[in-house]
Amino acid sequence: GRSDVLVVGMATSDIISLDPAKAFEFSGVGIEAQIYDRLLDFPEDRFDKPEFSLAESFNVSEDGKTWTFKLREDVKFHSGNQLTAEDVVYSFKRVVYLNDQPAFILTQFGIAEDSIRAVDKYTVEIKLDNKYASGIFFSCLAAGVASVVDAKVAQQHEQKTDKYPDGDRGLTWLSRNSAGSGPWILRKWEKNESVILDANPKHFMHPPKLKRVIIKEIVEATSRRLQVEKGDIDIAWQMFPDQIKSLMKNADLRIESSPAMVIWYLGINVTKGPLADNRVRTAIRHAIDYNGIIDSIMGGAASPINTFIPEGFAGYEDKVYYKEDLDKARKLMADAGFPDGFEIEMDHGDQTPSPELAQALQNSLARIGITVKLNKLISSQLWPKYRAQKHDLILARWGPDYVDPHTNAQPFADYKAKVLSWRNVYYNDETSAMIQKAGQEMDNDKRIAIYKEVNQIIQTEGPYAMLFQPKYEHAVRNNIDNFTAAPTFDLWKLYPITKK
Amino acid sequence: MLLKDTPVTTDKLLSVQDLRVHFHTLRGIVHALEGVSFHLNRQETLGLAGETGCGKSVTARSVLRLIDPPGRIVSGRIIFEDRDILTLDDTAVRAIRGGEISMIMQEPKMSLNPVIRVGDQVAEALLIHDTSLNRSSARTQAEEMLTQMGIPEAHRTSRRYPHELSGGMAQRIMIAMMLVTRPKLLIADEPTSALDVTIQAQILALMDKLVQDIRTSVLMITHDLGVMAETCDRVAVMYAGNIVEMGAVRSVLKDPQHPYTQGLLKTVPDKANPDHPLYAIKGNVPSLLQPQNHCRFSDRCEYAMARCSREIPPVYQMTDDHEAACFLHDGQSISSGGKQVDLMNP
Amino acid sequence: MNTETQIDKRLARNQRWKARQRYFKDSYTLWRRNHLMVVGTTIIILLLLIALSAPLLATHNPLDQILSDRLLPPTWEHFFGTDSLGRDIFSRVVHGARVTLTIALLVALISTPVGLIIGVLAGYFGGAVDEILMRLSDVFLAFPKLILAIAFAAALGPGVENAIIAIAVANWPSYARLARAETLAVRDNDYIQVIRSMGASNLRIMVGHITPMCLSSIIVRLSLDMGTIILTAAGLGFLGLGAQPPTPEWGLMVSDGRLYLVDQWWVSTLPGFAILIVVMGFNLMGDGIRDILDPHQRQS
Amino acid sequence: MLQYLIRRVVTLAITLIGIMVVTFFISLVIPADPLSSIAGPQAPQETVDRLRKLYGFDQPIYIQFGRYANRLAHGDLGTSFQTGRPVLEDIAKYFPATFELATIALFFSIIVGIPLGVLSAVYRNSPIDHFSRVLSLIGVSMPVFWLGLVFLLIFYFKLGWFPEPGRLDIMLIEPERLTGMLLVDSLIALDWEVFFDALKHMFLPAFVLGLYGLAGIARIVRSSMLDVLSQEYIKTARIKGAREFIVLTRHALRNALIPAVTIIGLTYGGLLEGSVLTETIFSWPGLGRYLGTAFLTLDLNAVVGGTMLVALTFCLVNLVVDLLYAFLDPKITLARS
Amino acid sequence: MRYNNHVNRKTNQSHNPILLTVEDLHVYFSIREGWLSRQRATVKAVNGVNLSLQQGDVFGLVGESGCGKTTLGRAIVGLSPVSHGQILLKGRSIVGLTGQDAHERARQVQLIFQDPYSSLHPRKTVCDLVGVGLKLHGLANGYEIDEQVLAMLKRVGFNIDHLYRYAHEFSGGQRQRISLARALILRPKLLILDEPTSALDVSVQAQILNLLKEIRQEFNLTFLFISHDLGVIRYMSNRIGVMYLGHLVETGATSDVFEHPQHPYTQVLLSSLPSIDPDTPSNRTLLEGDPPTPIDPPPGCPFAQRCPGVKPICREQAPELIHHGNSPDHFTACHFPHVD
Ligand SMILES: Nc1ncnc2c1ncn2[C@@H]1O[C@H](COP(=O)(O)OP(=O)(O)OP(=O)(O)O)[C@@H](O)[C@H]1O
Ligand SMILES: Nc1ncnc2c1ncn2[C@@H]1O[C@H](COP(=O)(O)OP(=O)(O)OP(=O)(O)O)[C@@H](O)[C@H]1O
Ligand SMILES: [Mg+2]
Ligand SMILES: [Mg+2]
Repeated sequence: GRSDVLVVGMATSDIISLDPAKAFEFSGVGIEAQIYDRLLDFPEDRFDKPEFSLAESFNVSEDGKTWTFKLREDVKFHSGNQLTAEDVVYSFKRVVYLNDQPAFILTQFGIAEDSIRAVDKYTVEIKLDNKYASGIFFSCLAAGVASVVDAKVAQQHEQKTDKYPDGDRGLTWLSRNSAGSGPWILRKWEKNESVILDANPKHFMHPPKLKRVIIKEIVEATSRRLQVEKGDIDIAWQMFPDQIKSLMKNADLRIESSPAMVIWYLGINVTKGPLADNRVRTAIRHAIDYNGIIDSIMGGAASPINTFIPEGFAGYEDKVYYKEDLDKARKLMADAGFPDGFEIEMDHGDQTPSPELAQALQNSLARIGITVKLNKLISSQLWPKYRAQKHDLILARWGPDYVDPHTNAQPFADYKAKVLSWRNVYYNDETSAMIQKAGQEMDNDKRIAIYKEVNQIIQTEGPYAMLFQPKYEHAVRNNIDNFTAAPTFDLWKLYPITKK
Repeated sequence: MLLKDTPVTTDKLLSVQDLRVHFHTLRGIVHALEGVSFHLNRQETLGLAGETGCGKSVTARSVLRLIDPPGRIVSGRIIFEDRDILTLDDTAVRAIRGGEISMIMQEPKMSLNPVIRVGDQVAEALLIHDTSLNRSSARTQAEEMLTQMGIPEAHRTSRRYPHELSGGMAQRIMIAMMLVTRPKLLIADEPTSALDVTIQAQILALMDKLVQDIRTSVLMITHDLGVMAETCDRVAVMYAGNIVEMGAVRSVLKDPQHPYTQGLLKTVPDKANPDHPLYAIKGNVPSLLQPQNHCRFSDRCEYAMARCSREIPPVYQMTDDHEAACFLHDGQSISSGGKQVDLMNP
Repeated sequence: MNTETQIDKRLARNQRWKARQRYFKDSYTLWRRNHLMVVGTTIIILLLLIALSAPLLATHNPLDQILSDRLLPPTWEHFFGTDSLGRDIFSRVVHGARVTLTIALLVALISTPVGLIIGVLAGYFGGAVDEILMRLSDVFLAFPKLILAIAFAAALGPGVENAIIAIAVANWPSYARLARAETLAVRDNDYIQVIRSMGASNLRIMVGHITPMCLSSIIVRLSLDMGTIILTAAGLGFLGLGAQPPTPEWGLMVSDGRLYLVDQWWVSTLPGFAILIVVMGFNLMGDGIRDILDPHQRQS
Repeated sequence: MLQYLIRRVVTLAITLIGIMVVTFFISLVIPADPLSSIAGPQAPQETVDRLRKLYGFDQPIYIQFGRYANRLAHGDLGTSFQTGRPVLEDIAKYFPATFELATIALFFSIIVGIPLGVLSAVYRNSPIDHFSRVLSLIGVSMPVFWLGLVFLLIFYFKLGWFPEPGRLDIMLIEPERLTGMLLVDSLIALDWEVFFDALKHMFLPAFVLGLYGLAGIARIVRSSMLDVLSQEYIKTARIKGAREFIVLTRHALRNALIPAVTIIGLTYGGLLEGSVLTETIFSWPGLGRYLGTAFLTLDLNAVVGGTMLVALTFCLVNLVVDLLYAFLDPKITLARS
Repeated sequence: MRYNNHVNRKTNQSHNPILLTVEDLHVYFSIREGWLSRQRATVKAVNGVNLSLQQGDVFGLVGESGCGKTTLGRAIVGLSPVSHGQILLKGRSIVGLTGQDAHERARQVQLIFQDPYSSLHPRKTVCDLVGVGLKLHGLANGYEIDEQVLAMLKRVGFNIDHLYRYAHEFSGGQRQRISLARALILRPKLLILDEPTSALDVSVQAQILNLLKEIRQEFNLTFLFISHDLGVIRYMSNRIGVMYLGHLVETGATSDVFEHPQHPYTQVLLSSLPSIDPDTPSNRTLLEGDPPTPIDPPPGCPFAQRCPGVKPICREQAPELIHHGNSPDHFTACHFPHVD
């Protein structure tokens, strides 16, 4: 019956694979996270620090390079197999071997195939190439890619493919099937249709309250909205701000929201003409109508942000560096020698709300004489251009790869990581060195302090104008209880949910 | 064994009185028929002659009440036996169509439905009018009819489609289809104009035989005066929406009383002397856009008088069976029967 | 030369003019009799007028964003309400007429000559030429049009100009088909044979005598296609490959507004109606042109 | 017949090769990088380079093309980036849904379009004619995504006459997959509940999609009907005394359908194409959406495979149309067409 | 005596020079046949025709529909493909000409089509239609064309009012006169008239025939006059040829053929003609069946299948067109000609 089935309407077309070693899209990781367990995991409502899950204790060597984890002994896979250290070893080696997109989350610590071994049936030892901040390392062990796969089942489905002539470690099969131990069992995934998860009542920690969850693919937000109001789905995932206003009038529903761990920013290529001058960059930062944009385009479902560490992460600061201040902006422009402004291009994506945001930014900058020409690009055009450092201005957003401030601090401030700082050609050796240092700082408080220091530099002279951090807002029918909105899909826990 | 030799009874089968048909076209109202009157006796063949556009086909279609928009029968009566076709309801008219009055058209191939086997088309005519008939016996009857039409291998031919047949063969099918219900009146609208002379001869002979067999009357429309001479008992000559002369075939062809008929006969090159120019009626057919208020032939007529372009000439009775609508006969008035004027050699 | 036949040029011009007048008068009568055609033409003429006088008609600057005035319903201040960026929809629809018209006309200007040339060549020469050209057009025809347009738009980069080229690329084969069919029908007609027997070259026959016969059916087809062209342009705009924001392109406006369909119906419905009406106008006009150009109609 | 079919198949093969070449080279000139899109905006450059190698994009173009052609020649359409599965499998999965939808939609356009066209022709220039022409025009003139949403709003949300978007109620269990077409599969399994539910779900999308074809069909039927009604053989039928209904159906319609059949074939191609947007609105897991996303992510293998399939279907439908044409029109010998 | 020899003899003795000679002309079309098949069949539309026209002749060509009259005429102006044989204009071959030669031929030979409705381009004014020859051959330009066209139009009975009208504004007879003007404007030597009046009414036909006669005198033309109307042929021509299924079966002076038809087909043809005199007794010979198609015709005499007096040899051997009887110029292709 419907009473023990939860139906969630969501746009899940980005799922490519449900294999932990491959999945790296929002929805893919989100679903995979429900099916598998990891050594460490975040609780359902706090995301600053992971807790034990499969592991029940750990040890770290003097030099901080060798980590030993003791596993629980009462965990069984969905197949009935006992979960042992061999499975953990197999799973980590698998990630390294397959070396697909999320692999870097583990390999960034120098984990190679021979750096992990089973000490005994329930003890795993991992050797890192360096000393790393434990906070970063633990967050990564709680990431989807570190999920533990049933080695026996995976080996049964080993096959040779073009890309992996030596065997794919079950990758092909696991893309659409599961071999996990998590609270949910994958029953069926039909791309563009639905994902069906059945409860695993024998889960060692979180046996679900419901029998089944159906995640139904509904691309159009309007269609999701109609269905949740009609009661054909229980949760309409991610409603747009303009929809929220009228959904709130519906007594059968409530809105659950959570800040998303996403930061919208304007990337500024510091080699492009006037943009090289930090006064111009600062003028831009002062010219933007932050509140107007948040109120109108985001419908209030966002908050201004002046740090690269989003709310919810350790190190987030509620500090305001920039406010809309046209006088200041104009003065800075004049100081920089552009009293009459200049012309510049802005690239942006084609999905809502990018075009609207871009237009609003265009409007904002026009007020200080900067004429912006907009280029709406599909993602396969936008990102290569960004990577090639060919943009002037780019409207983009950043989401964390794992749940630790480092995952943001490094791309924004360390050009050597060849991500955002590098793309905007902001080569600051000082911030780069500080980030490297933070990466190895075992003391969490000291580490966070470094990030804050770096942030100050980045905010004042860096190649970005931070725009806002959006909120996820979901429409939930009132007969659904124990729903806790999470900043990402994979942090969202399905097991506590109940239905009346 | 030609039609004109059959005994003429005076029992009227069809009588058309003062028929007017107008077409509402882009350029105005085409006054296609302006008071056409004639009658047709039982077992008689009446020829309707005239040039293109004079209204022959419209007359024929009116008899079956088949004038489609933008055409309209404005006035007149069409008495068939004792019914006025123009006042009957649709069902009654449909019963007459094909059952009591049939019509053969000029282009045999165009007149057969290209996607239905010809045998079925013939059988359909039977089925429409005899609901007690079943399909297969209708087919058998249709095939018998085809055999009667001198069609070799009637069974095989009946399973063919129109495009697989020659023009002559298609016209035979048409005739079979129209005569298979043994109608009382057959209207033949230029049945042989599209055919070669040798085929025309075949078809005319065939029609002759069948018409004799089933004792039907024929309204034969043609612009070929030779065909007319050979097949008709009486003829009516039309010009621009009027019947200008009507009478027994011999009397009209030998002794035409209307200048138009005379001219028409003289333009036929058959026997003309190649060393002289052909006789040609001057001018062109008048536009039918104006309603008729005078003799429509007057501006082409060699004998035109002043009143010809003012008044519509009435029909003057020359003999019992010869009448003409021309003021030249004024004085030899309708009732008197009067003496004839020799217009051929004025 | 006989002096009697010496032509007074003024008289000749006069006669030509009269002939043309007769032609137009007939056309006018045919036009007037066809009520839907009258409606269609009126719509298109209105569209033209609106496009020409857009700056005069528009009550606001179509690009001005007033973020505080977002999603206002239709009022006397904003006839069609405002969109998600607080722009006046009425003014955008009025200005959008220009964009739409430009796209439609330019596509027509590019794809019809190409289709016409290829189709006439294929139909006239037949044989290998026909085979090659028609296989080529088969390849393009077998592609779903929207997808082909997407491919080309993606290849050329986004923008109205490139969208126009892309749509033209996707469209020419159907005109080539039509022109070929028409050429085949006309090629063996007596009036072409006469010209040929008089020694006219192939080029002259094709250009001077066959093309005019193809033209009318192509014009008809084109006006019927206008709708698809406008909708394809809208689809491209929707995918980010057509007109770029903030260009007030109708298709773009419809797709931008679809998020607000339930609560702020006007945002996408009113530009949608603009598309509907214009496409219908073109269609009705196309049907009518067919009748007017048909010489048979004139005879009756 | 055999020879004719062989000729058609050869033509088809040439067309398909043409499509392959065109698609491949379009994908080359597109200033976009599919891998960059797969890797996502966040991945560092190394990841992109690694993927490039993994997918063989680091090879020179002619080698890429050679490999690609070679694979295609062996019936291997390659693997899709977006699903990570062989394109052939994907197609086998999504195509039946689209095929089912497009076929029903076509069926709908025919069922409604033909009578509408006939009525228009018979009552030419009357209010009925105007009404049916305007009505069918609305179908082609409205953007599909808009119309789809409005219909959902009215018929699903407000009136509740039809079920939510999707192919089947989420609680129902699909019958065993044989053809991939739910209606057919449920019939085979004699699962009436699924059958009727699937039918209900089919209605709105098929209607929206069908409106698109309807106008074209109604228009061509109208004009060819007008043509046929002025033919002599229609007069013949009337002269025979046939009832008007018989005249219109048996005598006129059969002839009028001959040109209409071609348009119906072309319409089918349009329906397959129109499915891209309809499927998005109605959460229809079909090829249209697959192809749509494939293009946006430049999933080359999927694009080529899907496009070729659409082209193939289109060609096959045209072949059927030609055969039907020959069947309807006794005059046609296929050798000529 | 075979016809070819006759041609030579005639050249020697006649004072009128030979304008056109057709020697053993074959025109074949290859068509696809049958359901779904690729098999080709050959239509032997003209199957070995010899004839010659002297300057000033009006040569009448009669025969049933489909016997190849039009094809023959079109072959002369280069519109039908010649498979075999020769066509000589003033002794020079005009088969397969291209470029300048074809241009030259076009000035000498003109064709008038049967259907007045399809032979005029519907989108052009009379002036353009008639002036096209001048333009093509660069004989005039600008208003010169209009003037010359007007002169010619006046000759065929129009005036300046008609100069800029479109074809659809004219009746059938008027259209044929426009066609005539178009043909005449290049001052050709030979005019091929393909059933110029068969679509017209008798009264209009009379006007056109008279006009043709006048024109012939005035422009010193030679006519190849194609018709199936024996009355018209008789009135117009001084020599006639009777065609049957791609063959010329009888040819001779008009009076000879009409009064002493030798070929059984000619006899049937003449007897089938209905007379407008109700007193003329009709003694028809009715033929059996339809004319056979020219698709892969059987050997032997083409008329054998329908001939009332057919003999075995007729089905095997095709008769040659040879001289029979007394009249010097009378040739018949029949094994058993009727010679009195
Ligand atoms: N459907 C129509 N629309 C307009 N006018 C028509 C129509 N049918 C006939 N007419 C007009 O009616 C007149 C008579 O036409 P009808 O067909 O009766 O002539 P006809 O004597 O049969 O000529 P033909 O020998 O060419 O068959 C013509 O002038 C024609 O213009
Ligand atoms: N282009 C062509 N392709 C195939 N067959 C042709 C072609 N042109 C003519 N024919 C055939 O050649 C034969 C002779 O045709 P032609 O037109 O010369 O006859 P005709 O004597 O002029 O007949 P009609 O009196 O009907 O005009 C016919 O059987 C015709 O079908
Ligand atoms: Mg008639
Ligand atoms: Mg001919």
